[in-house]
Amino acid sequence: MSDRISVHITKETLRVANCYEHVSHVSAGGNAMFIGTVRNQTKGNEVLKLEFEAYTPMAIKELEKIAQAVIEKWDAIKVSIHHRVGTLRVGDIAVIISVSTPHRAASFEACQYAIDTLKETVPIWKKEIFRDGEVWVSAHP
Amino acid sequence: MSDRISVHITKETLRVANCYEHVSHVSAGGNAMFIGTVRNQTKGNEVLKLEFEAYTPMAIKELEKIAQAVIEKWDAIKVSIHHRVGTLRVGDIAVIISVSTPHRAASFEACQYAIDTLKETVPIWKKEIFRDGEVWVSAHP
Amino acid sequence: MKVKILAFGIAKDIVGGKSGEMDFTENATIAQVKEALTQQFPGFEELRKFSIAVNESYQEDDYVISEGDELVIIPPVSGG
Amino acid sequence: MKVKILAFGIAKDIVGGKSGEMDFTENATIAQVKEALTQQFPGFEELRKFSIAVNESYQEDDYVISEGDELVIIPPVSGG
Repeated sequence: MSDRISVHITKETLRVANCYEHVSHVSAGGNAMFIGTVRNQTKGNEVLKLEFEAYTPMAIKELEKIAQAVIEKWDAIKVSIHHRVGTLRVGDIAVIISVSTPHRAASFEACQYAIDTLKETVPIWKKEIFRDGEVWVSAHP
Repeated sequence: MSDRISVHITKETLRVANCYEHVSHVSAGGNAMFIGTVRNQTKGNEVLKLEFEAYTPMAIKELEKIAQAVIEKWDAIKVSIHHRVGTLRVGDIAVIISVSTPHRAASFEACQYAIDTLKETVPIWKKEIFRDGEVWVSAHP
Repeated sequence: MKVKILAFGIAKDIVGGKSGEMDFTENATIAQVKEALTQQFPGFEELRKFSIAVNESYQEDDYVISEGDELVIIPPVSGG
Repeated sequence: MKVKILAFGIAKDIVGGKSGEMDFTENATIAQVKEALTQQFPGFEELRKFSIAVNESYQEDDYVISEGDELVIIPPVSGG
């Protein structure tokens, strides 16, 4: 992958400053970021923690496809997608996507495309753990 | 202003981590950020530096209006808008906007509304300084 | 009546300073303020547009100024 | 032919483990793999959907598997 793309799946805490550094560029006019965090409830059920699992080699490939599409379709200068796995607590950051483009409208579109596509295609799964049970998110109709 | 809004105009270096901290919230499902930086050129002319000037008391009021609209129209949980003034170099961050919402689509829309409106209404001006002259951006048709 | 006027950005260059005073009749409107400014400083005609704020808010052309108002010339903004 | 199968997420719970082996005829397709899985583990019928990846890529129903392929069961993803 080119140095225009930074894709990571990690058990470590994600940091917005770190993800932004990967995309900042002197010819960028706009940088859009999306930060996905663990919410404290789902349909009124209190979430205690989340467990994220990835099929890592394929997840990396799918993330790279998304990043490549962002560069090609929106003329992005740089894009980084960092996803955390393992056990996350409420408020923890699960994913950070950062896109720099020459003009700002494209950065929003590209960033939104990236998170929307990630949630459809990238083999990562989360299990929500409640006080009285647990559930694999989105598994059932 | 409520603690859901953080608006700053400052001569200090802006930091994405700092701006994000203001909006992170346990009930947020999406956080969108926009980071505006100083580009190295305008229409092929090399930019040496930028000077930002604000009519500060009114700029704060206009930023607060934008933040309030974001909370009302997009049900945002928190919003922060930090703008730098003074002399900025290429690559420096001029503005950071951060919006947290219960659902992610709204965070992108709200963040884009905020930067688009900021660029239309907030009394802040930038002068681009080139090797052979300087120009107030957007002043002329 | 004498009214205080502040200028920012390119307006500062056009009027040749950060602040000044202008003389207006009672019940002058923003439209009249803009006209007087353009007459005295033709540089304003070359701008994409310019607005006037009174007491830290944009005011429309039909707004009537009062003694003690602080007028601020707002040339096209370019923050962000 | 024996083919190795990996399972993730809820698929792991449905098949009762992270990896296993299944027996298929030569030239079996992904459609047949899915059918066999659903027959052996009715839990797959309750899912919103599930896909099969071969060699780290999604494959369509008409893809023909070969000896040595590693099949991976991909239940509905939920990253982000």
